[in-house]
Amino acid sequence: MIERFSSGFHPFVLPFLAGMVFVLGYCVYGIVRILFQLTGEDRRRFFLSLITPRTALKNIRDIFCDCLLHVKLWKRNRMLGFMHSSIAFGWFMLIVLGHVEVMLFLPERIRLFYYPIFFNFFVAETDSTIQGSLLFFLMDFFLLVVLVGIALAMVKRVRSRLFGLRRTPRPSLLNRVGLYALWAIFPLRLLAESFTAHISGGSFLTIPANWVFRQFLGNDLNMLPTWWAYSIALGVFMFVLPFTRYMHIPAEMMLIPMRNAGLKIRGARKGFARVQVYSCPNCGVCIDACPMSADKANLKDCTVYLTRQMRRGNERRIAEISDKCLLCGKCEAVCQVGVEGPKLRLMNRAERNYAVKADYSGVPVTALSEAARGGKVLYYSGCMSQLVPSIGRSMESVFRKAGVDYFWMDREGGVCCGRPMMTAGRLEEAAGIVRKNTEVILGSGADTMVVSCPICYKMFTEEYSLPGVRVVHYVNHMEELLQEGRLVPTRSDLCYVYHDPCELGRGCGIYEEPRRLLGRLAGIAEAEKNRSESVCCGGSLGSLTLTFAKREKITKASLENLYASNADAIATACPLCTATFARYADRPVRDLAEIVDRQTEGKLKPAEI
Amino acid sequence: MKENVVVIGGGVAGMEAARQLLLLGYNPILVEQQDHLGGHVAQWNRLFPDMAPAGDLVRRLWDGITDANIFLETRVTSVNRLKDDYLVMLSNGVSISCRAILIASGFKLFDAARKEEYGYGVYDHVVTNADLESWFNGNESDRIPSAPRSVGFVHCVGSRDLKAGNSQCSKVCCITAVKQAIEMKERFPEARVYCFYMDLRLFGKKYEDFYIRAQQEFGIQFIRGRVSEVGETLDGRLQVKAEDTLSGKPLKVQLDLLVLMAGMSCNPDVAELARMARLDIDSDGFLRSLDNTAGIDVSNRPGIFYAGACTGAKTVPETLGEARSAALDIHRYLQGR
Amino acid sequence: MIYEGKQKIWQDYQKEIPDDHWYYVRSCIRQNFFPASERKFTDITQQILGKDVYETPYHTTCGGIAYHCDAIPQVTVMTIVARQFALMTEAGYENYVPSCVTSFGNYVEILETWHEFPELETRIREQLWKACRREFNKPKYLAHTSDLIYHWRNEIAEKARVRLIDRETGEPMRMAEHIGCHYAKMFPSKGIGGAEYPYVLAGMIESWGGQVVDYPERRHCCGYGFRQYHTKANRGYCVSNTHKKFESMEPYGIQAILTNCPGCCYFMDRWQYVIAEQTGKTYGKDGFGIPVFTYEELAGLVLGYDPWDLGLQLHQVAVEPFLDRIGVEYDPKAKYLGVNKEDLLRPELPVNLKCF
Amino acid sequence: MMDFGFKLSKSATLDLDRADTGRYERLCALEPDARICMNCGSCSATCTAAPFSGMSLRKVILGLQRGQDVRPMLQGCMLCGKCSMVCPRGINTRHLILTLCRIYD
Repeated sequence: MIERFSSGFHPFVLPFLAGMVFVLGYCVYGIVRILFQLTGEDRRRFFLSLITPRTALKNIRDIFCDCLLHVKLWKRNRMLGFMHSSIAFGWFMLIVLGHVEVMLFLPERIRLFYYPIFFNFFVAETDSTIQGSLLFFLMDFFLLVVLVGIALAMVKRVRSRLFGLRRTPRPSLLNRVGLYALWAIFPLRLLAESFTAHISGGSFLTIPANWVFRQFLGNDLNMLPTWWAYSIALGVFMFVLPFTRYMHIPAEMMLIPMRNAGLKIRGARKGFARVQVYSCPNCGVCIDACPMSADKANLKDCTVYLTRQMRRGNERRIAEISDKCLLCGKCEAVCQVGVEGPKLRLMNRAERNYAVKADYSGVPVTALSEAARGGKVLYYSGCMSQLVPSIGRSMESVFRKAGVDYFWMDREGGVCCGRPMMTAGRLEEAAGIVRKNTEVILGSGADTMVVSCPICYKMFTEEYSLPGVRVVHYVNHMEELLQEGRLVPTRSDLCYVYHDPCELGRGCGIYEEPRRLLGRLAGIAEAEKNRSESVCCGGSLGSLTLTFAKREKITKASLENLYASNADAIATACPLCTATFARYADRPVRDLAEIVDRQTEGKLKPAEI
Repeated sequence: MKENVVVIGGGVAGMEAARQLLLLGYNPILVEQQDHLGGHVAQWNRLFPDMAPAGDLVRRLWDGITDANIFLETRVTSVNRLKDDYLVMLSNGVSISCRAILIASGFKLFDAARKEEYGYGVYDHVVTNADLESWFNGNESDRIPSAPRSVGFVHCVGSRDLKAGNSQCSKVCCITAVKQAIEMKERFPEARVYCFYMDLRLFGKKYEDFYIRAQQEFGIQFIRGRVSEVGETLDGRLQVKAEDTLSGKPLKVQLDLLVLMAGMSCNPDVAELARMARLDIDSDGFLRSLDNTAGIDVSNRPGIFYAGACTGAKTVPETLGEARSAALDIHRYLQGR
Repeated sequence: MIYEGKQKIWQDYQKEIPDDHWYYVRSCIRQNFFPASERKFTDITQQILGKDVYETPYHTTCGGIAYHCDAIPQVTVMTIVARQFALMTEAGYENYVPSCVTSFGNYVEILETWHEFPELETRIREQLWKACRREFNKPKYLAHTSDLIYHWRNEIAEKARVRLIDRETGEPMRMAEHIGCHYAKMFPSKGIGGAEYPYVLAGMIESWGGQVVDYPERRHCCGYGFRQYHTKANRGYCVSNTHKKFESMEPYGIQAILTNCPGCCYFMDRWQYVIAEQTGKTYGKDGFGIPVFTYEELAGLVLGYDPWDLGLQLHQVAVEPFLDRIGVEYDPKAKYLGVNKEDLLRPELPVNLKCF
Repeated sequence: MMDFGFKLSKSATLDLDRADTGRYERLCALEPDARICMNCGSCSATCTAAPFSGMSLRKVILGLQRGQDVRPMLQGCMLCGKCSMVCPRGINTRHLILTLCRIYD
């Protein structure tokens, strides 16, 4: 093992070095800034989680699985997973092995952090030992792995469908520079190491390549320029990295521990939100997932564009994207990194100042709670159910058949649950509504509250504190009634396809209960995309700016997803979905309450009801 | 020898019917008391909802009846029934024997001066829909200010008004008001344009689109309330009072021009014609059809048919449709079927 | 404004007014508000014009004021009116002329009602017979006293000693006319000139040399409104209506207002004082109000009667500036002298509204 | 000033010439659909907040056209979105309300 340069330095490393210093400086600065933006409590919690063995181990595992192996991507699409993990893991191994080489052969050079990268330039004849040749073999092997990944990446640029992506975001100019630099790095490394292989040694890639090149080019003149080019490609990549999607590489390593520490987004532009924005790899999975993509006009309004615009600080577009979103949560469900697109939008909405503040002092809390006294079970149908009267009517029938002592608290209209106000970003106003409803409910003396609207249900379970009152989703309640034998099912010949409402499925994690319930009463089929990948009906109150007319395509696309099941009818568990689908559906749309009412009989005889 | 059919009235109904009768092989004799054909439509500028020039329609109808006998400035002086025939005497001395008569005597534009509270003929800047169309046609009018800042349209002037002797809806005024409001706004983009209506009766094809355009593109404001009175201010503007029934409050506004949407009232000459031919007059003064559903063009007398606004307010397409069906009914009648 | 347009309408609303032999009935409230006006009507018609205008002390209210205050039902009013007609019949007259516009409207309304519902007339005849054994004929002609003055306006003009012309400038006086609501708003065909552009008072002004000024709120109610005024809580509403009229009138430089209704004349006169004392605003020149005259008063002035003889000292708004302009001579010191030169004492003067 | 026991009452008449419609125009610039309201009242009839606050989007839009202060009504809105479901003209009523809440200053 001979060191070719006693100084251990050659000017070609400078571009790399500069890039490295720049990117490290940038990241350190970024981390410090973000840590300062966290609230004191969050910061404490974060540091604590770093030294708590359980979370620390989880951090390491998650970073290894998500950032290097891209396990989630493998699950989504094998090609996509292979491409990403081959580049990430291969590159990681090249760096690790580079360091191993240096430590093994020239431990005194380990402090020069360009040494592991350009090891083959600085040494000669290192493959003469078994250790050396094994390392050279591994280096060539992982380089090959990366090169395969890069080749796939090139294919993906032109044929993204092979990777399960219908649409990909258009990269910006800087992103292109970064991309081409990244593409260039590894072929250049292969060239550089190949040109040097007769001096430094090499393995199954570099030695034959060196031999081939020598036949053609005949001299060593090409050696130095390729090392320069390699270094420059690395330098360029690192210089542009903070301004490109490749920032997700360092950002995600910050995101994972923060998420594991249990941090929540508290402001649209600061702290954890910022980490999420930078963690977005611009892969574009969310474009296909977004239900709004059914209309070409909305293609640039999904999360990948939100993070892009938030990085650019384009306020007009940020507002536009934030307000248009249906908040269905699908982008978050499919996101490989875990960017909370809906939450980011919500917080952007919350930043706005409304000159007219709400005033709910006119809500006659006492009168409402007095009126609600009497029933042990309160039934809250929600505003939207009043536009789908079959739900309330069916619920009443079910209650009566099962002999439930109930009171329908908002039969004549009540106080909204506050969720629509919250999704508009008016958190204070929403809290005001929550206070009013809380007073009414607690004042009623009921011990159970059955909620049939998933929008309300999510709100009641997440934002309300109702001591002594059990908030039950009507699906669970009806299932209980069936289990207790208070309702006797009769099966229908109809086959229903169950549509997971966003707020119930992705919102509350309730996927199986409705299917179980429906399965006892009728045939059940699955939509093409279901459960966490269910397609929003388009009626969501989450969107502030989508007009009635602009929702049509979204609804129709969502219906197509349901029609794929060839079911006779559509079942869902949300008044908004029911009303929205009913507008365009070519087959019956029924709420679960209606189906339960149709397909059950009470144990009580009609006279006792 | 082709069989005679006397068509009384040379408006669009009479013209279209004559055209159809010619095509069916008859000899229509068109009798018009004015010196031109086309009636009210000939005075109009553009027709809703396609904004097609009214003149084009009249010219097209003209082209179809060049072979017909047309008597202008001629009145019917008597109609006598002789066995199966009618003997129709005209003011120019011509007498015609025919088995079928088509009455297409149309309507009379309500005399807006009779709604005294609106001050038509009293205040300088109160005009009617017909005046405005005439001005659109390029006729000068000193009643229409050169640069009005605000323009108002009053719907239902002499329509749906028992006291004005016209209890029926005139059908076309709402859409005409919307049309003219748009046209005024096109000419005077800076002007505020108000439409005072009782009900907006935009029943026809494309009418609602027109209404939405008026609101959306032209910002025309529709105020639900009938104008109760109009006064003139010191500077010659009009102070208009109405109730904003949707706010439940009285409302006033000063306008530079007020356009009264005079409705369709029955043609007074029709009474004489009805007497001569022993035709029934309806409670609204228009000619009474045999039935108002399936026989709107059929009279109580054999061989006498109706077309257009002589039986009530009609739109142009309705009138043309009736003229065609009346021609066909005459044809069937004359064929003995 | 197109004057010919108005003339056309005036031609449509003319009514036949017999030249002589009228049975005259007085108003309830005018006798208190402007007692000289009714007296001067008989003076002018009987003495100056030499007409047969007969009145009897046995006539009563027509019931209209109580009717419009929702105090008595219409059937009662009809019986009262039937008695009035009986008195006329007994006196041998068939032309009936009330001095009150509300009475006039009341009579018109009742005659029209009887015309539409003859059984009601029969019933009233029976009731009248039961009550006081009287029978009546319906008047052949019904007119308001202002109709008669209008009818004789040119004769008055011929005998005029003063014309409604500014003595200094030679310009016609700018005058507004205000017609009582009950004159023609209910039955436009019963009023001279109709309801929208009544000519009855405008004709007088024109004949006597003045200029009629139209203004946007000309048709608006004077603000009396019967039941509105009689409930004190609603008086703010009454005065607000008057205020609206004067605000609308303000830019037109109106020098006097001519009215034909007892309430209008009174309220348009008195409310000017209330408005002035509440808001500090006056509508005439130099802190004065705009004088409001009855047609008898104006006719009297034109014919050369002494203003104090016409009862003009009973007006709240000072009439002197108007008298000065048209050149009526008067003794300022005699303003508050009653019968036999008895000193009635000068009333307390308002703060904001300039008076003498 | 003298007290007569009664006062001039404020005119209830809407004077369109004096009405300040600037806010309405601003709303229309931001929400052009505000113009196509045809005062059908569906929104008010279905309004969750109406019984508690007198909220009526129909009256809000009309009130703005007449230059009235509509804030008291707006303050009651709970943004539940029922109005947007029932509007026959497809007006995005929720966003309209949010915009209105922002342009008041």
